[in-house]
Amino acid sequence: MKKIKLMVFLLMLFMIGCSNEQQETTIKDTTEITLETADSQEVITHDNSVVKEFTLTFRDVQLTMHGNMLPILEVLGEPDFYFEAESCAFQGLDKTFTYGGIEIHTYESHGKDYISSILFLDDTLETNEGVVLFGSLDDIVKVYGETYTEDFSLYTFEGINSKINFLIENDEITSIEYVALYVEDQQE
Amino acid sequence: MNDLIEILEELHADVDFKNCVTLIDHNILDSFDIITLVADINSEFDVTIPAEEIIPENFNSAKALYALVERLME
Amino acid sequence: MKKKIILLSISAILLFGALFLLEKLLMPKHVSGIVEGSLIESYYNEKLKHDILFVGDCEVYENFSPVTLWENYGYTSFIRGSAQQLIWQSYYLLEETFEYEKPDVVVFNVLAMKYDTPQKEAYNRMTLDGMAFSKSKLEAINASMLPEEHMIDYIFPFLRYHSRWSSLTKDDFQYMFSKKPLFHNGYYMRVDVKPVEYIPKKKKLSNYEFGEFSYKYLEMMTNLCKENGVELVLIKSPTLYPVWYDEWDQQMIDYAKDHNLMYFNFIDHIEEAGIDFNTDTYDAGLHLNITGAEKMSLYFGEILKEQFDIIDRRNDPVYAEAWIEKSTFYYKMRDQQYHELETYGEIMMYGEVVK
Amino acid sequence: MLFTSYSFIVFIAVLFVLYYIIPKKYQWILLLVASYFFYGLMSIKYLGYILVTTVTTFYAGRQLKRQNLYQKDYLKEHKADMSREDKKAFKEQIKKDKKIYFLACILVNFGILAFTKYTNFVIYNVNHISEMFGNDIVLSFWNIALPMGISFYTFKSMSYLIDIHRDKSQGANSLFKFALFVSFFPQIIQGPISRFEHLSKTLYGPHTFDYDRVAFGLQRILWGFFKKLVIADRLLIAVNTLKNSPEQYSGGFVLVLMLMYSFELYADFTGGIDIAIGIGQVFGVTIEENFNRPYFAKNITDFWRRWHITMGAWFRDYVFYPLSVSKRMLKLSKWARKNFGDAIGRRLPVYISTLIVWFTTGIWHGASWNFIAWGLANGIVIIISLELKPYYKWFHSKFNVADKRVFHAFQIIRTVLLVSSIRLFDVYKNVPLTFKMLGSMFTAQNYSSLFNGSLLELGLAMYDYVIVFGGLGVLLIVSLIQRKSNVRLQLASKPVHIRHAAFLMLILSLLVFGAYGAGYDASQFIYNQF
Repeated sequence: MKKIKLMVFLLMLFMIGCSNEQQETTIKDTTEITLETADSQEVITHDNSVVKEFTLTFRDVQLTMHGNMLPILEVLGEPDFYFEAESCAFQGLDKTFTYGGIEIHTYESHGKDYISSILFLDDTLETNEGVVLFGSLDDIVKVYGETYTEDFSLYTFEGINSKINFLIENDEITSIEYVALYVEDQQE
Repeated sequence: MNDLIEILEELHADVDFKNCVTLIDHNILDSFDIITLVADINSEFDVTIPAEEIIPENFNSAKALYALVERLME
Repeated sequence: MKKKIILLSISAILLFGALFLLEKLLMPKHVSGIVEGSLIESYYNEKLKHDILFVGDCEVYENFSPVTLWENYGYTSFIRGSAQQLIWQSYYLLEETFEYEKPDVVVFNVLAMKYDTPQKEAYNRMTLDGMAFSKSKLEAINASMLPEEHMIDYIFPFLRYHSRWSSLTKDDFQYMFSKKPLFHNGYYMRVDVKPVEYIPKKKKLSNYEFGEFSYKYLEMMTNLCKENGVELVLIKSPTLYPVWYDEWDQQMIDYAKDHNLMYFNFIDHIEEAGIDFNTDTYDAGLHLNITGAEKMSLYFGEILKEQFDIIDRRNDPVYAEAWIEKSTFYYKMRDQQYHELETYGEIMMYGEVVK
Repeated sequence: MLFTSYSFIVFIAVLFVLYYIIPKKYQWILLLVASYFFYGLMSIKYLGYILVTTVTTFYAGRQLKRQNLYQKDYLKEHKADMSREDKKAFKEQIKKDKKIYFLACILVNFGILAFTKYTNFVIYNVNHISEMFGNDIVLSFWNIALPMGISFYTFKSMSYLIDIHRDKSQGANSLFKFALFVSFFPQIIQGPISRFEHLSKTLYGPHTFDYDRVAFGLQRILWGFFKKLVIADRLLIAVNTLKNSPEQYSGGFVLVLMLMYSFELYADFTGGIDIAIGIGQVFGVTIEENFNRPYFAKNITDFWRRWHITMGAWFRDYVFYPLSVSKRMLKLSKWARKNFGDAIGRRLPVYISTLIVWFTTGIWHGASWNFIAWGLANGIVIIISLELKPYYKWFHSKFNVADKRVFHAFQIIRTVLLVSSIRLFDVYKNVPLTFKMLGSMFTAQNYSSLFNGSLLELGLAMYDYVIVFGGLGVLLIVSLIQRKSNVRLQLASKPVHIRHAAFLMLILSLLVFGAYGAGYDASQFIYNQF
């Protein structure tokens, strides 16, 4: 009798337990939680703040920060312009691929190229959230909210592994850039 | 005393409880046996052995255990 | 007890002996591949005085050729530069160099002004590991460390490189205690050519003002030279990338004016110097190759000649002899590189020259 | 300040010198200062928490002690003129008086623990349940600093209190001495969970410098660092890769992960304890052993007698027994015997207590479902193994293998696999995923792919594996020797040059092969990012 109740109770535990996926959220913390250091628990306090990634859909291709460039190249084909900056003392190549309207910058890690930043060149395209060059700060706040940090006239929204920068000169967005966070190589 | 030995032998038929004095030290009685034991004693002698009395010294031998029971009875 | 102490000290000696050898073995040698790592230490083999001292990043050690300066003007010069050498590193290198000698002119390339904070451990290492132990070195380390770095890792590089045991090569054993010559008074020679095709458009910045640290160290550098009666010359090398913004240029012009220093932005003198970015760069406009560097040195030599009266030491037998040796090595390496370029289409073994 | 950090080594070195030059009667005060420095360095906020626990526990304990003494004296005096009933009544009265302080203190301290550790967990579940009912009111999490090691020092303090309450301990005679017991820095982050009666014997000195003892201590520390840096931190790289992309590494890789994690955890945890105990020795303080070659356990019950011993003991003495022999439980068992017969009647107390204990053990390890699942899984397995006992008996009566080496080996491997697989709850930190991965181990057909070099893409190269296996080999040999006697005593009996050579080798291999420094952070960075 009691035993059965107990089993039901257990079952319940598991069922509730089943609805907790989002413990693996933050990729940032490399801290380890193991069975002995019971209290490093701190690390996986269930984070429900919806931190998003900033990605750009360009010619039906998803461009994600830290994303591998190879498959993207296959779809987009030869860039209009191509430039590789052999960083001082050759710490991997930083490549720049220019396609009508955007400039995709990559960094090299373990022989593969990953996207480090995307720069808008003109107002022929908009961010996935619908902001274009020469728009206004209001446009930005409308879709991205107030959670930006401001450095001089550079407005930045941070995601988990990506951020988006808007530069505003006399009330006009003059630069839009997607940037990957935590890129080791700081070349420009 | 004999009742106690009986109870013990119900747990482990193969142990010589009359003479063994290392029931705990040699893991002959594990914590589960001990609980069962306490329960049996409770129903047999009508004494409840409090948790703080569950220490190796009291459970290492049938003699010690019996002593404990007697102590608690008075 | 006594016996114990003796035993302990013996073991201690053994331990530290072993660690010393291991450190020598495990430290990266930078004699092939990324040779830039051995630029800084190459200075300590120098015996004779230098009248001109270059400090800065790749924009000095790849764009100026001391041998050319010697052959055409009799100026003795040395380049204390390494990859992405930050301004405070340049400052402390200068400070250290002044302990050994006082040149007439110090030339600093201002690109480093754009970095106001430490950038990358790998680059720190390439500059700092080569420095001889000194107070300046400690200060340089302190200024360059990233938050997650430790001073002790620089003082005992073993702690940093211990994991290289798995990737040791023949070089590590061969050059454990001494390295082969790779550079020409700090000049990193490249003869290959890669013309400029396309330069990405200037990305707008939110703030063009150089950081306060950059300025702080530029000030310190200026004062250090004054105190030592050394002329400081600021230059910006003629390269097309990384971008050198006009806003940056203006700041340097102003700084030079305020401190009555000379400042030359050679980007504006590319034609005059006769540099052709179809033939004179080996990486599409970032750095000059040997032809570019030689042109640059000739052009700059003229300027130095006009501005200062630096001794022409070509008639001084001691110097002449030493520099003949240097230039023979210079030409050997050049020919070797051209040879490799013809036979393999690229430079295979940098500095594999029998001296 | 982690054990494996430059600053910690400096800290110990300085402390060591001071400890042996200052007057001996101040040694323990130095330790107290050092402990608070060590703890405060992690976050000054923590000090508040530990102070509350220290003060409340100490004064509650003192009250209980007074009552105990009063009871003794009173009974002695009035031996003659008291009837048994009087005595009983008097004892009852005392019990009542004690209970107030006792409960108050227990509630306060476990309250703090629960608040800091479980508030967000509760909120988290409330949100989920409200979600289930289509509610979209989301409570936001509180930002509570969870003090490092709070579970450990709270448990230490509570065992202190309970032991006094049970009149088993006289407690500390000064607040500061107790404060040192609670905050003693070598064991504050990961135990062992010492008992006051044991630790206090040596904690307060005075201690004169004893070459052999200090040498032994240093050796133990060295050994701990070797386990942590050479084996654990190296394995960790692969463990992270495997567990961070489960979809890519299922089936065979789960088995690999299981084993790797088991050895990583063992090396890391026991290494940490070795360092703690070693430091204790250096300062002349004897800390309880926390492990007894756990991976040689013959069954899971045995395993928990040998792994994290002090924690197991704590739960046994302060939760399991009190629970299972409580009046309620006995009543329940009686009632069950009547209605369901002896079989169930006997089992009921055991099972309920077991499950409750393991539930608490689980949640003690961490405020999340995966740890609860992990705890209950342990409990259930233990119960099952209890149920199977008679069958084992039968089996052994039929086949005489009980003392055969092969059979022992089988038991050992079985136990290791069992605990390792349960630990997957801790690895994936996600209950459903864990079940999925466990299942994939049996369904997946990708075991062959373990040998096509994919193991070399986890962040460890061939030579890393060589080091790991070499290190584990050393560990194995050492524990095999331990079976017979103390390794360091054996070593001490060897000729001096051999001894010194041995330790030189140990130091060098630690320094060269240790997975520390920028070289490794770098690889860590890469492998955790992508």
